[in-house]
Amino acid sequence: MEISWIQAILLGLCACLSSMPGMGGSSIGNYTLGRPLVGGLVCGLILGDITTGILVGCAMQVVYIALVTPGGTVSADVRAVSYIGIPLAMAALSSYGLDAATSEGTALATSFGTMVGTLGTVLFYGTATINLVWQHIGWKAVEKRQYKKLYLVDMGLPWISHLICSFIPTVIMCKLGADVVEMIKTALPMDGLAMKTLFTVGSLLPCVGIAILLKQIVKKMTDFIPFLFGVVLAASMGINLVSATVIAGMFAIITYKLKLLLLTKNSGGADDDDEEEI
Amino acid sequence: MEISWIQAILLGLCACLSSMPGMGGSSIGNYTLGRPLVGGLVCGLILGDITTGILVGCAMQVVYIALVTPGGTVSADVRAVSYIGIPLAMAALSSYGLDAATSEGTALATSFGTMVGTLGTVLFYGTATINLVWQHIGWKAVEKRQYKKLYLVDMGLPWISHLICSFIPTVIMCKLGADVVEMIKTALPMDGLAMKTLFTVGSLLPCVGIAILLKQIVKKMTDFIPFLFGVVLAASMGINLVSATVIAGMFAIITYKLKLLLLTKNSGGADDDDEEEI
Amino acid sequence: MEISWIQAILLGLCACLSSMPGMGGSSIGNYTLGRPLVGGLVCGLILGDITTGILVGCAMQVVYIALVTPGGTVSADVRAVSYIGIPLAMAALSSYGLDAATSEGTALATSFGTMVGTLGTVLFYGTATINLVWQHIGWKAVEKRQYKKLYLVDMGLPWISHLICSFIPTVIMCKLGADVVEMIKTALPMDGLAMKTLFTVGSLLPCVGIAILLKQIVKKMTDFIPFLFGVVLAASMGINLVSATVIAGMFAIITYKLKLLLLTKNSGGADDDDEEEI
Amino acid sequence: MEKKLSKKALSKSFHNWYYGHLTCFSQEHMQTFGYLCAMLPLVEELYDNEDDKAKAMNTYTAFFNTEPQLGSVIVGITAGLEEARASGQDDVDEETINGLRAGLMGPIAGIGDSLVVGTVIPILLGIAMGMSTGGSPLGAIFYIIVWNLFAYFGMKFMYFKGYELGGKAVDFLIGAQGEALRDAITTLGGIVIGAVSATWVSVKTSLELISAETGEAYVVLQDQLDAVFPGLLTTLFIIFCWFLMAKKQMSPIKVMLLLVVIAFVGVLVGFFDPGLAY
Amino acid sequence: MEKKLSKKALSKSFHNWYYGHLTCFSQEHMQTFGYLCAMLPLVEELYDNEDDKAKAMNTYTAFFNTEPQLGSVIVGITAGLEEARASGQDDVDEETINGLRAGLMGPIAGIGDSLVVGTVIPILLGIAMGMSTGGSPLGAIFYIIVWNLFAYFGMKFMYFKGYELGGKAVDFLIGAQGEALRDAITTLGGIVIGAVSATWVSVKTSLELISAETGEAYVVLQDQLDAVFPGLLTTLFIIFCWFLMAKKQMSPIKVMLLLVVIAFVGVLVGFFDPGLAY
Amino acid sequence: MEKKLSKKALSKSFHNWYYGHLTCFSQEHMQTFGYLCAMLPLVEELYDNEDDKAKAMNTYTAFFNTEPQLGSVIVGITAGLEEARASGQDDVDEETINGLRAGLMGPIAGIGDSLVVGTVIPILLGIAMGMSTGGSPLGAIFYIIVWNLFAYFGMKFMYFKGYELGGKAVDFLIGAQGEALRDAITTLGGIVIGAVSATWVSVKTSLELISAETGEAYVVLQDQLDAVFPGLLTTLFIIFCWFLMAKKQMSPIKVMLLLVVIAFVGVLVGFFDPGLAY
Ligand SMILES: OC[C@H]1O[C@H](O)[C@@H](O)[C@@H](O)[C@@H]1O
Ligand SMILES: OC[C@H]1O[C@H](O)[C@@H](O)[C@@H](O)[C@@H]1O
Ligand SMILES: OC[C@H]1O[C@H](O)[C@@H](O)[C@@H](O)[C@@H]1O
Repeated sequence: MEISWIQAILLGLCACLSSMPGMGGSSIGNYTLGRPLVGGLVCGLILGDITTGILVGCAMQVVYIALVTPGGTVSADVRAVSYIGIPLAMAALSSYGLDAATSEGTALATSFGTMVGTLGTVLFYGTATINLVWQHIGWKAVEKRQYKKLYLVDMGLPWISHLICSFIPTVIMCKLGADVVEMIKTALPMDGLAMKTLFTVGSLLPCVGIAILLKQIVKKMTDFIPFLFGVVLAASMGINLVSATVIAGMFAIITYKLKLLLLTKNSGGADDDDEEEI
Repeated sequence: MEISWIQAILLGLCACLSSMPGMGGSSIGNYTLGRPLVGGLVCGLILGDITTGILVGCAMQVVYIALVTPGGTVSADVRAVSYIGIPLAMAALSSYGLDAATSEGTALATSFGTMVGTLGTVLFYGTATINLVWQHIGWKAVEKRQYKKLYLVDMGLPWISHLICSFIPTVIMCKLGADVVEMIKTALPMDGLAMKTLFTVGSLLPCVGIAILLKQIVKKMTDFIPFLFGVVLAASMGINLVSATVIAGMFAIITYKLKLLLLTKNSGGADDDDEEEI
Repeated sequence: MEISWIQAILLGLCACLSSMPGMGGSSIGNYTLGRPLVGGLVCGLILGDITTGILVGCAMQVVYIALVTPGGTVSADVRAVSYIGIPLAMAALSSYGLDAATSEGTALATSFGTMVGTLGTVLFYGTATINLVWQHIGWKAVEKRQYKKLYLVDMGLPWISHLICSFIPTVIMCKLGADVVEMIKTALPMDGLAMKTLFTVGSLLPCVGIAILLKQIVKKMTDFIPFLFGVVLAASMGINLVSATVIAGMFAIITYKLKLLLLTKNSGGADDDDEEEI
Repeated sequence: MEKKLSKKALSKSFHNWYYGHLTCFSQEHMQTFGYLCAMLPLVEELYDNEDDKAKAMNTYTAFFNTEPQLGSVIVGITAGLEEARASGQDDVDEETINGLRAGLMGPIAGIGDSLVVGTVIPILLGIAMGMSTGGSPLGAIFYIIVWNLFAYFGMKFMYFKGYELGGKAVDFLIGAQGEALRDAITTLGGIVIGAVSATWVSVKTSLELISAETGEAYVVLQDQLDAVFPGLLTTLFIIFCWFLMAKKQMSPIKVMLLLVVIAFVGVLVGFFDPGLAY
Repeated sequence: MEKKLSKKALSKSFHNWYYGHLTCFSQEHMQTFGYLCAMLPLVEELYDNEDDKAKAMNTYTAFFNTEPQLGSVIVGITAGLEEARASGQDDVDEETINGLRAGLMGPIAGIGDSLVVGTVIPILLGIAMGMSTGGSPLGAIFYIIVWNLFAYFGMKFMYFKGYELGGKAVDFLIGAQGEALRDAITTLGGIVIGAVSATWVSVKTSLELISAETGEAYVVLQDQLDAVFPGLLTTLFIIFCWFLMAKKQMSPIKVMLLLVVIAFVGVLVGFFDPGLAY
Repeated sequence: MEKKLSKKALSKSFHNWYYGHLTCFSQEHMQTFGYLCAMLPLVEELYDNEDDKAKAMNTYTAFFNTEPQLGSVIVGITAGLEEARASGQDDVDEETINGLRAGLMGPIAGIGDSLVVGTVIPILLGIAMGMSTGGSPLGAIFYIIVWNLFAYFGMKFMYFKGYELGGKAVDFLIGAQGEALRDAITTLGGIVIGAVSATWVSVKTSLELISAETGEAYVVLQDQLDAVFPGLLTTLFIIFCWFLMAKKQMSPIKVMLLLVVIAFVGVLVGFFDPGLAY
């Protein structure tokens, strides 16, 4: 599969919009365009094969479904996952002759995505570092009370950072894509150690995302119990996420009341009303 | 199916006993004879086809399984459901040549029942209104200190209300039944819009009963969560009502303790004993 | 199946180690060697048929899986279950020509085990009573300040109690085993009343073990609800014990917080820290 | 001048209530006449003087309405209080008694309607319907027996418990514990009602998107909805009805008529289709 | 005159307890001799004077019994206190130590019996039995290893934790937190025991009502019971046993004999039938 | 001198935040420039004097970072406070405003990251992936629409709620109720994340012990592990990653590299095997 210049440019543009920090704003950019599922749709549209795009996007989405970036801790870069990883994976699939709907196809896609996504974090740090230059300009403007210039600093100049760290890398990788994939294909046979490892990594990496979230939630050992309870709900009882959320809601109410009681136990009165407000 | 005079009279009598307010007393009358499941058995006995009676009763019972009448808010009248609806449905089944055990049979029965049950609420208001006359007599008796007369007022005279609002309507409807059903049959073919609507209404109406109950329970938005939790228990986990009640018991204990703590948090002491009494 | 002297002696030794009170210490003895599952392995090793041993052991383990002996309340004696019951059951199986892996085999084993286990409680009381003699010697030693002698009293002399109450009964029963089993076989046909009763008893007896534990836990009627909840988890939802424990953990945390709040509600302050320590 | 009610008078009073609480119901006085009949035997026994009788009876002419089964406890309490008043206790007078009746009837109605009519009866009917599958009368008979035993002895217990405790019962019922109990029961009721609705109410859509090419359905809406949350449509309809009644103050009858309209339109556009034909 | 116990003496003390707590058990003195042996190495190291030794040893002649695994913590605490006493701390004397031993042994027995013997061991055995399905020794070996590691290191941890904290441990164990912890563990234990019983105990009836005409069973009682509440019969039998022991003060042995009678009668009337034959 | 912000200025401020909070992100100043741009329209409207403007803008040069969606509420609150300051309220000054911003940004980041990014987005994506099975774009479109409506209107609501309440919102957010809410959300988040991981992450071993004789697997490790706790391996890997990051302070990138090593070794020893071949 060959990716044309115009296609590569479109992908590069999406990369600029969807990264963290990105020019799309976090709601439309990072949390919409950046999600691999949406990325799959967009890549599918650009590359002219929506079905494969979505299938690959779904496969990668599983890996990054709980991707949080607390305080700029980025374990995988979605611009790279969605707009370098997905196109390359699509190229790889067509080159290996695999169907995206098969489990082999899914595994291949996942591995490509995670490889690219992890390496892509360097793009994130690059972008954030270049932004320091514009911020420097911003501080000057504040000093000189030229506040209108802040808009340029916040919303204009960062495009330059993205030209360097999102656009160009994406365009190059996508153009070289077919060759890269071809290289990989000859060097790494499907049943070889390297590929098996790559596939296994694909299934292990999501654990990191979940663990980052857990780090925020688990302060003491007993905090693991709600997490394990969630595992039981889904794995042992086989119920879906919305139902699990309802059950979680039962316990959230209890936790709320318990904590409120603990905090207000020496202050009388106002609590009956309090309860209403939740 | 023809309903004889004697059969119609027996059905009329049951209607008097089982309505709300009814001459059977609420335990034996409304909550036993009035329930469509029991009504199905009784109608089956009277009309000589217990199996069909029970099947029809079951179908209607599903609709009214959570029928509460808080403060005399009556959304469906059980005398009409059980002693007009069931006989007519049985007649309709035999006329349409449907088996009560099939899903078509069930749906037909349900629709008949709900139609009649909803219209029947007028009988409830009628009864309660006529009772005002006897109550007027009662107040006179109280004034004159003729207290013995109160028995007549409370337990005797209301039979007249029921003669008018339960007995006669039931007898007439049951006698006319076959004709009514025949009429419906020719006017409304099974796959016509009217019948489809009737059947759909049958499946929607139970929502009203549940919603009336919810109205009592839900005071603030979070009160929906126990309800949704119950839905999850039955729909996602597939457990039955007794098991669901046990689980509900776990949460009831917690709620009890939480509320008690909230209410007594500024009063020391006596609570350890309190706990025992539940 | 014939049990040789050397085999009987080894079984007798195990009985000494594994009883409550036993010479193995409670961790290694009673709670390891004494558990029928381990007993099955050991008897299998000694009698040369590990598979059958384990199968029989498993069957009996089910009966005594929740065997607690609070304050020396012994409802079944594990030395008898594991080192008389299992060998006899193995003999019986080979004599009846039953396979231990079939449900008939399991039931036979269970019945043998429970019969022997219940009768075996007399061995427990025997042992404990003989120990009084050594304890008498012990008190003398304490008086005379010959403290070293305490080791002899605590860890040496009780071997004599076990010679009498564990070793000899086990050896005799195991040697006579084949005859006893043969006797039973002719006297009690498989489909006779006696055998059916025996088998039924086998399935009923575990209830006693659970009930003993419940006695410790249930102080007021509402304490039954957690127990019933556990039944629902396993029976209605079909989840396994580890998952059930996780769910139980959710409720344990809530109970902990509730109780702590109840106990400290009139004492301010320190509780935020408290919470950490759990 | 200590007075004590005879067993006979109490029993007559209870049975008058058991049978007659709703027989002469009207929207105006509701259960007032039932209450008068229940108190009559007691008043006649306690007072010889006609004026005293009149004074006593006059107390119970005040409006009364509650859930009748659980409400027995109120009648029992007033029996105890009337006895105390007749014995000359100063602090029990008409105001006390009527304040108490007014204070209790609301909460008891709330608990009773959701606990007895909304929880116990649906569970019993649920079990019974299971037994009556296929048209067997077993379930109906089971319900008749179990419910009536429960109602009769439950009410009797409540009545005599109320009588024994007298004023003390009130402290419990409107004190912290009573309030906590009501909360607990509301939680339990909410969960069970959710389970009841997911078990017995079933709103389903028949909407499918059919592929023009293959003629096969590529979207079966009902399946999609169930994947999101099993029982979604049913739950939404219930909440919709709740919304209309609780937030828009619509009457149940109006809601039902609206459902008829919805059913009609739903059938027209193909959202609903009971799927029947001759 | 600060004294410090050597690692060696503590280790010997711990191992004496680890092995010898129940070896010389009698109904009269229970674990007293085990305790004496555990304290001996400490006393010998702490005191040179024979009178001091005697005084110290005398302290531990008081009756002692608890759950041995968890009870290690008590032995550890007294080790710490004995050290403090030998170092001349005034507030630690015979009364303190024995008060504490008496105060702790009950609660620790309660927790230990339900947590260790009633919860941990059944769960481990449950997993192990799963591994031993089909007669594999794997499960038994798993249990031997895991349980003994857990018991040995758990007890060691408890002992040395107790030693370190000394008196402070007591505050925790009988303070509010300890009580809350006991409550939490009781809840956890209750749930797990329920799950254990539903998983491993299975009382089933074979009663069927056979139709005279078709010769087919139209009521299979076991199925009916399971529809009401899965595991109903088992649960009822357990509660029945609990009732006999807890409410009727029957001994476990008597209960078992009663079960034999019930089994016999049950088999006779066809309620129970293990369904076996040659 | 009461001042009131115009709808237009507020709307511009909100949209500046909505879009620009992360566009010029750097690790040093994070969202500071976004915040400045959000405040600019307000400051320009409130103050005519250039010095006042400068003083106001200066306030917002302080470091700021939070979860952007939920964080809208903070921007809204400062809008309200700035208005108050401009209206001459004495108690609102630079310190108050920045104290508040500093106090809120941490908690709101914690809640937001786990609630919005860790819970809402995974659930929406989960549903969407279900809809996109087979490569249909439906799910992606669903996600785009639902998420963006939720984000846009949610942020708008938060912003204006914050503006309305102003200082009062702070009391709520850091008061007892806010803390209780955070606890409740953490519990909810923990459970849902557990469910997310069990649903979407799947670490599996391919290790099997093959019998030398029959050539058949007699131990399939994955099955054994699932029997112990469904999802055990996945859960262990997650906890392992958590441990490395939370307890060993490893960076996510290092953890991922370690996982690559583990995958490599795991594949070598046959623990992992994606099972692929051409
Ligand atoms: O943790 C708060 C916040 O920090 C940074 O601004 C980014 O990483 C956001 O994605 C994150 O929500
Ligand atoms: O709500 C309390 C009570 O009110 C009326 O008396 C009737 O509708 C009863 O069915 C109901 O229980
Ligand atoms: O109940 C505490 C304790 O008492 C005795 O020592 C024995 O029965 C032990 O098994 C038990 O743990």
